[in-house]
Amino acid sequence: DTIPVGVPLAMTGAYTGSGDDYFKGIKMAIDELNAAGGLLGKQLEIIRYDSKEFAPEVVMQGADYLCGQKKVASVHAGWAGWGQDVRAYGKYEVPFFADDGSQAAVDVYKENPEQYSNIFQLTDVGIEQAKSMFRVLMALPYEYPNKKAVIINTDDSWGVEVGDTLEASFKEKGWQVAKRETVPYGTNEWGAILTRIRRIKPALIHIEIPSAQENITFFRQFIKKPTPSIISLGWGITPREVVENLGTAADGIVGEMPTGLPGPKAPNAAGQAWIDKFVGLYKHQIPAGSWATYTGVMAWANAVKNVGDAYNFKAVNKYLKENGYEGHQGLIKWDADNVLRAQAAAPVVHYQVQGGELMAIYTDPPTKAYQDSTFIVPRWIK
Amino acid sequence: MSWQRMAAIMGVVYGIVAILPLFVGDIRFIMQILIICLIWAVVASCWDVIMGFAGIFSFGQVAFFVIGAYTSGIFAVSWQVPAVLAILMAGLFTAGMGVLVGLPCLKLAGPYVALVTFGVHMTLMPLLRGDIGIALGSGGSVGILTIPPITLFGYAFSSANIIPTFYLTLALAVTCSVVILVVINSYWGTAFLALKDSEEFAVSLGISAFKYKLMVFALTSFLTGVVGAYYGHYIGMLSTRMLELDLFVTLMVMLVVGGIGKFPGAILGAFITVTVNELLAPLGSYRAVTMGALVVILVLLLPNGVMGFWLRRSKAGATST
Amino acid sequence: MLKLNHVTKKFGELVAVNDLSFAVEAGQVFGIAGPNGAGKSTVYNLITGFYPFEGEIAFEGRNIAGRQPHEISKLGIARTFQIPQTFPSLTVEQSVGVGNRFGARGRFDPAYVESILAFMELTPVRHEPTGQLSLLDKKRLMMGAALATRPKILMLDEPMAGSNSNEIRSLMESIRRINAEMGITIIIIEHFMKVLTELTSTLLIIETGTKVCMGDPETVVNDPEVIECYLGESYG
Amino acid sequence: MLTVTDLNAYYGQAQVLKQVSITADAGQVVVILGPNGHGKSTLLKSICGLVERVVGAVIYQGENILGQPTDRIVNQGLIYIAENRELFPHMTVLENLKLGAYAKSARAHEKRNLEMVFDLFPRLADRRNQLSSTMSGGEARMLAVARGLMSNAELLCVDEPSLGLQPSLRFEIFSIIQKINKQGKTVLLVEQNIPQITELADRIYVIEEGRISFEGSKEEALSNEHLKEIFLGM
Amino acid sequence: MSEDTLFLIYELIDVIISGLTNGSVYALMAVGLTLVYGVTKAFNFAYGSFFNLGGYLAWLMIPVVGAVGGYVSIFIAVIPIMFIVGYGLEKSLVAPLRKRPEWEMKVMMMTLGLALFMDNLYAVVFGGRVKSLPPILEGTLDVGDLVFSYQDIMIFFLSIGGILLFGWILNNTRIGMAVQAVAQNPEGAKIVGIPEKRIFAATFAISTAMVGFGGILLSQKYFISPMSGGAIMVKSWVITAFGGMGSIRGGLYAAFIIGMLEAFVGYTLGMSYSMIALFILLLTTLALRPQGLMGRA
Ligand SMILES: Nc1ncnc2c1ncn2[C@@H]1O[C@H](COP(=O)(O)OP(=O)(O)OP(=O)(O)O)[C@@H](O)[C@H]1O
Ligand SMILES: Nc1ncnc2c1ncn2[C@@H]1O[C@H](COP(=O)(O)OP(=O)(O)OP(=O)(O)O)[C@@H](O)[C@H]1O
Ligand SMILES: [Mg+2]
Ligand SMILES: [Mg+2]
Repeated sequence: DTIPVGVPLAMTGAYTGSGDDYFKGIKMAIDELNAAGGLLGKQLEIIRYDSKEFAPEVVMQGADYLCGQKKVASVHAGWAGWGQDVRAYGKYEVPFFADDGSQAAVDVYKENPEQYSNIFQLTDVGIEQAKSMFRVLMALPYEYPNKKAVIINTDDSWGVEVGDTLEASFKEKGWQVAKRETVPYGTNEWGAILTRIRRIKPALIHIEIPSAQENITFFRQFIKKPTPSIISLGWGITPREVVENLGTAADGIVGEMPTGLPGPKAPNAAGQAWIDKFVGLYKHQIPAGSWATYTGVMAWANAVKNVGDAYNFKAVNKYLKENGYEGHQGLIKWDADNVLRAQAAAPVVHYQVQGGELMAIYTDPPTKAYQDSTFIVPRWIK
Repeated sequence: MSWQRMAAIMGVVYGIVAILPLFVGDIRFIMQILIICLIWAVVASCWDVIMGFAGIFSFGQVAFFVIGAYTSGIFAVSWQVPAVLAILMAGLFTAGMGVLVGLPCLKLAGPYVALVTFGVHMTLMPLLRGDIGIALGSGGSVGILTIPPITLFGYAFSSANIIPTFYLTLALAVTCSVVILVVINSYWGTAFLALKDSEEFAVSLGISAFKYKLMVFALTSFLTGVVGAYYGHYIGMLSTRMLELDLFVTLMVMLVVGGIGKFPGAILGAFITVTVNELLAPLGSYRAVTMGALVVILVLLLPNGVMGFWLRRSKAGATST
Repeated sequence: MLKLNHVTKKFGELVAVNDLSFAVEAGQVFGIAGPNGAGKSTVYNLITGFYPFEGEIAFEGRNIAGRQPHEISKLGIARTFQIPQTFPSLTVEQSVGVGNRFGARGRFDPAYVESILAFMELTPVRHEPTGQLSLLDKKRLMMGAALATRPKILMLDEPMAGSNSNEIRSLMESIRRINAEMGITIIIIEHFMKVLTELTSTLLIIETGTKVCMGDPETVVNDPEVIECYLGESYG
Repeated sequence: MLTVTDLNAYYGQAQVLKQVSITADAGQVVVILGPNGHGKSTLLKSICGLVERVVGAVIYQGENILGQPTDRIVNQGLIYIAENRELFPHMTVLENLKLGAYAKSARAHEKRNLEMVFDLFPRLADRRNQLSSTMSGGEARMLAVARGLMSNAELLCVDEPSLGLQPSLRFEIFSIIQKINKQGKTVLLVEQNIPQITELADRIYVIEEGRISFEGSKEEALSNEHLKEIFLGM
Repeated sequence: MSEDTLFLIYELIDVIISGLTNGSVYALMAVGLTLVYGVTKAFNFAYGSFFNLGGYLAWLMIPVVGAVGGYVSIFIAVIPIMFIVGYGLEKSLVAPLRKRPEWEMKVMMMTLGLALFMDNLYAVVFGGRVKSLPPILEGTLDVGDLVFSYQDIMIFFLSIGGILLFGWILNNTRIGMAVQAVAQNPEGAKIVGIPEKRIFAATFAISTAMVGFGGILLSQKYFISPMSGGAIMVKSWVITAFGGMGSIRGGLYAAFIIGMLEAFVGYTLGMSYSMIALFILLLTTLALRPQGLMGRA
């Protein structure tokens, strides 16, 4: 007799990599819970569903399979459909945790908060993450030689959302966005854009492509004849590939991870223990999403414990919304839109690659330099 | 294959599907799969008609499906056109697009037809995601998330009342299949086959290559467009993710399984492929690996799909008795 | 009935048909012969609209230049091909049906198709797919399908090639009957002089796309120029 | 040189040749006659390894070559000149001819043979750079025959070489075969439209409905009225 | 000359360089496909997956043979492996299909399954994340403000050289002619004594070996990810068909034309318009030349 927990993630196709990262966090949490005797005395059982490439009917089927058919007590996803998932899982009452990070998803929620009260977003939307990035970029202990920026983003909702926000923020601050480029996935030859960049000599280049390969090829080609620009890869820094493939060559690049646990040196002992355990299990530092999904599972388990019934969905959802969860970094709370906005206990963590590894240099909000780490001016800026 | 035979096979397949709700009606997940299956069955059949039957190497099927879906979605969302009307308009618009795509293909050899039609597929994604798409109401990269369900006489067919919706889908699929059945067994079908076999000979006997080739494009894209539009209203949301290779490959696998150019085969192929795919789901990341291996084995063992296998079996049976 | 006026066709450098003019009268059996590569088949392709060309081709007084092959078929011009063409996906009966359905003015007439099948001796193979018929049957099939369009004029391109004397005799008989009983004008390209002299009322010889001579067959085959360029000294 | 015994050939379920036996001695011309569609081409193709299902024996120079792949057979000096030509459509006349000399034994003689076939068919020399798919019916036939001659083979299986050729060339074919035969080559010939061909024939076979219905010398054939009327009438 | 015009000239040269880089990458990608698909008409859906196979094999070898100095041994090892894989594949999976009617279609379907199988197997075995190979050559050649990366220069010459050599072989050697003959008319090829089965398998094998070569070169520039096969296949296919089926040189031109187009469109209108521009170019080219750029009519 177990409690089934649904996990719809990409297991095949183009999103397999991120699916794996999300799963690592979920698996770790469930294993911990089970090892500690389970939930309400019952073991948890993971039921996976392959969300492939998030075509509408696949997202829908995932919901019907997990909630309708398998009667899961909760659903833990990562990228889940950027709004499509809200519609699909909103038909049920099962608590649903996603990492869409997308305003589109929140907009769907707002249509009918009552109906969608089971939808919990684990990270802030792109707009807010972009603002956080901007705050940190402006706060870096570094004198920008000019006020010119270049923004490159993908043509999907996330990329466009972040790009638009950043562009507005820069303009507001009196910067000039000298080039804004929206590129399709799979762009790996950057010659034409780099030509422009070399002419502009921007003080800052921000890339927002949630897929590692494009980020890596960009940097490799950029570095052949670099301009004195801060390179910010946004979310693109957090899949493990950038540091795995570039190693110390990537030193100097900055980027962010929403709802992160700053590392490799955690802010407190509990956090450090978690990081050590994660690294022990998976032999690498935390990738994007693992911590967020871990937290999601734990928050749900806590709510269930307090409600006393995993299947009293209304109560679980209500508890989550009202009480949040006391996690490793403190109390986290979902806002009116059921979004876990960036907050002190679930901050956006900003990294710089140093020594071939991601080192937290800032957390936000509040925007503050992280512990005793320092920002290092990249080597290509003389 | 005689048309009676085709009709009989179709009848049996749809008949079985029609009574399934008696057994699984309360399992929404399975009903949902059945509905999607019916939709793919029509799309795959259309693809089979143009590629297998008429021998026109069109790779634009998914593109037409998406065009139909978006057209209807945009009509319904941006201009509040009632769903049924929007679907019809989407069908007509897609048929028009089909003819437009067909025109440059008329004088091209197979590989180039494939190139042009797949070009449409590849161009559609940046078009829908870009400024042009947004201006038209495609919702850009977000997609359209609020497509109203089909409403007939005040009754809304959506996944909330899945059984009536299932029967509506079944009715649509049967209608489309009957249209295909009638067309390929009419003199149109003969014209398609004759043009495929020897265009020279066919035109010398009075068949207009221009007319009939465009007709194939118009017919298949009309039906595909209608079904695509229906899909949009049923699911309630659309995104350009349908244009990833996933759906394209899945549909092609359905054709392989059913047997190319063996008409009701595509319908069987759709049901078998989806069923097998679901049955393999417990394999997780090995599902697609297994599916791929199965396709390779299937092509080698049953080069004409299950339909071909069946026909050969029944033929052998007939001659031996 | 059919009139070519200064018709020229070039393939790049090569002039395949060179300023050719001739006329075919209704009811005739009109023969065309000439060396290999003289442009005979090309003339057929021009008449039936497969290639654009310079000059004028009139059928029943109307210029048909520029029309599509299927339109020309509807006007009542039918043809066969030198290299046998078939529809492997269709049976013999269906293939003949195609001619009647699409080429003939008026409704589809199964009885007529039936009579053509019988006439062309295709009834025994009517349900066979056409891809693997023997050469002779393929030729009969092409003729049958052409006849099924109810043509006014039937153009045959080497219908006898590859047949033995017996078979040739029977084909000749069929052609005679098509002409006499069905009242269809016939143009025939052949390399068998005996066939041409026995069947045709007028014989046209072309070489490198140009008319060499035209007239009644007996005279034409004894023309020294024709013997020189086409028949060969040993002919006789 | 060649002995075929009890050959049975099938296309799918259909048996096309039934217990066919023929022999051709070195230096002979053997002519095969028969109605359309009764298996003449199938016999030649079976000998050259071009038919999938064949049972029986084909002894060529003492070795059973049945079941060997065609390229091996060709390299042993046997060539098939196809009734339906089998040219390479997107290649020029010259390229087609050069490929005719693909077999090892033919390579050394490629130049000489090329001159020879251009000499025999001047039209091919004129059109050496034309794509073979645009050749007229008769021109393509010349090319097919010429390509076969490029092979320098010892035993030629020639399938209706005169098909579609103008009358003067039909006689030409006769003399080509005569010439080749004089060089000591063996010819297995299916041909019913060259009246003089019987003069060349050392043996004549008639295939009807897949079986040998007549076998004999040209004198015997000419004295058979039925045969004369049907097959040798032209 | 004002500084602005000078800059513009630099930029133009830069864009041209980037177009050439694109082009040589595409040429390298497509060359194997122009052989199997362009020449033999057997469409290989798994083409891109073989590309990645080359990359993964090299990736597996790197730790064994060591990085930079090891590339020679990698090429020496991987290319024959790929050749054997191609040969075996043809013999076991393609050859049985070639006996059947409409075999081209069936080969296409079979390779579709193969692609599905291979891509997902990579994902399972190697994980979803991208893998990289150390660059063969590092450093740049700086000419004033212009930068040429040695890596790109190498790819440029290797791809052009390879393709020209390859086209030459195909059109001027016995073997090359035999390959074309088999493709145009297998029955005719048999008749003249070409071992058509062996030639076919060899064609497939050579194509696969070349894919292995290209796969390594490109992986060390762009990385390997399990699912990228589809995109590579599509791109190569576009280039092959656009260049004209069966024309190796056409493929080369097509690669560079498309590469240039993307660079210029990317530079002027933005990267997201390159697909649309490519489609328009395709349509206009095919309207004027229905047989592709260099295809024979
Ligand atoms: N598409 C083409 N391109 C180039 N040349 C061509 C084309 N079609 C035909 N020709 C040439 O035009 C000439 C006339 O060809 P045509 O087929 O009309 O000859 P024909 O008189 O029918 O000869 P045959 O008796 O051999 O059938 C030939 O020399 C042929 O090579
Ligand atoms: N590839 C094939 N598949 C099936 N049947 C075939 C095939 N080729 C030939 N046949 C059939 O086999 C029989 C013998 O054909 P074949 O070509 O040997 O006859 P033939 O005596 O050479 O006739 P022709 O005078 O027409 O050349 C014919 O009935 C034909 O329809
Ligand atoms: Mg001709
Ligand atoms: Mg024959």
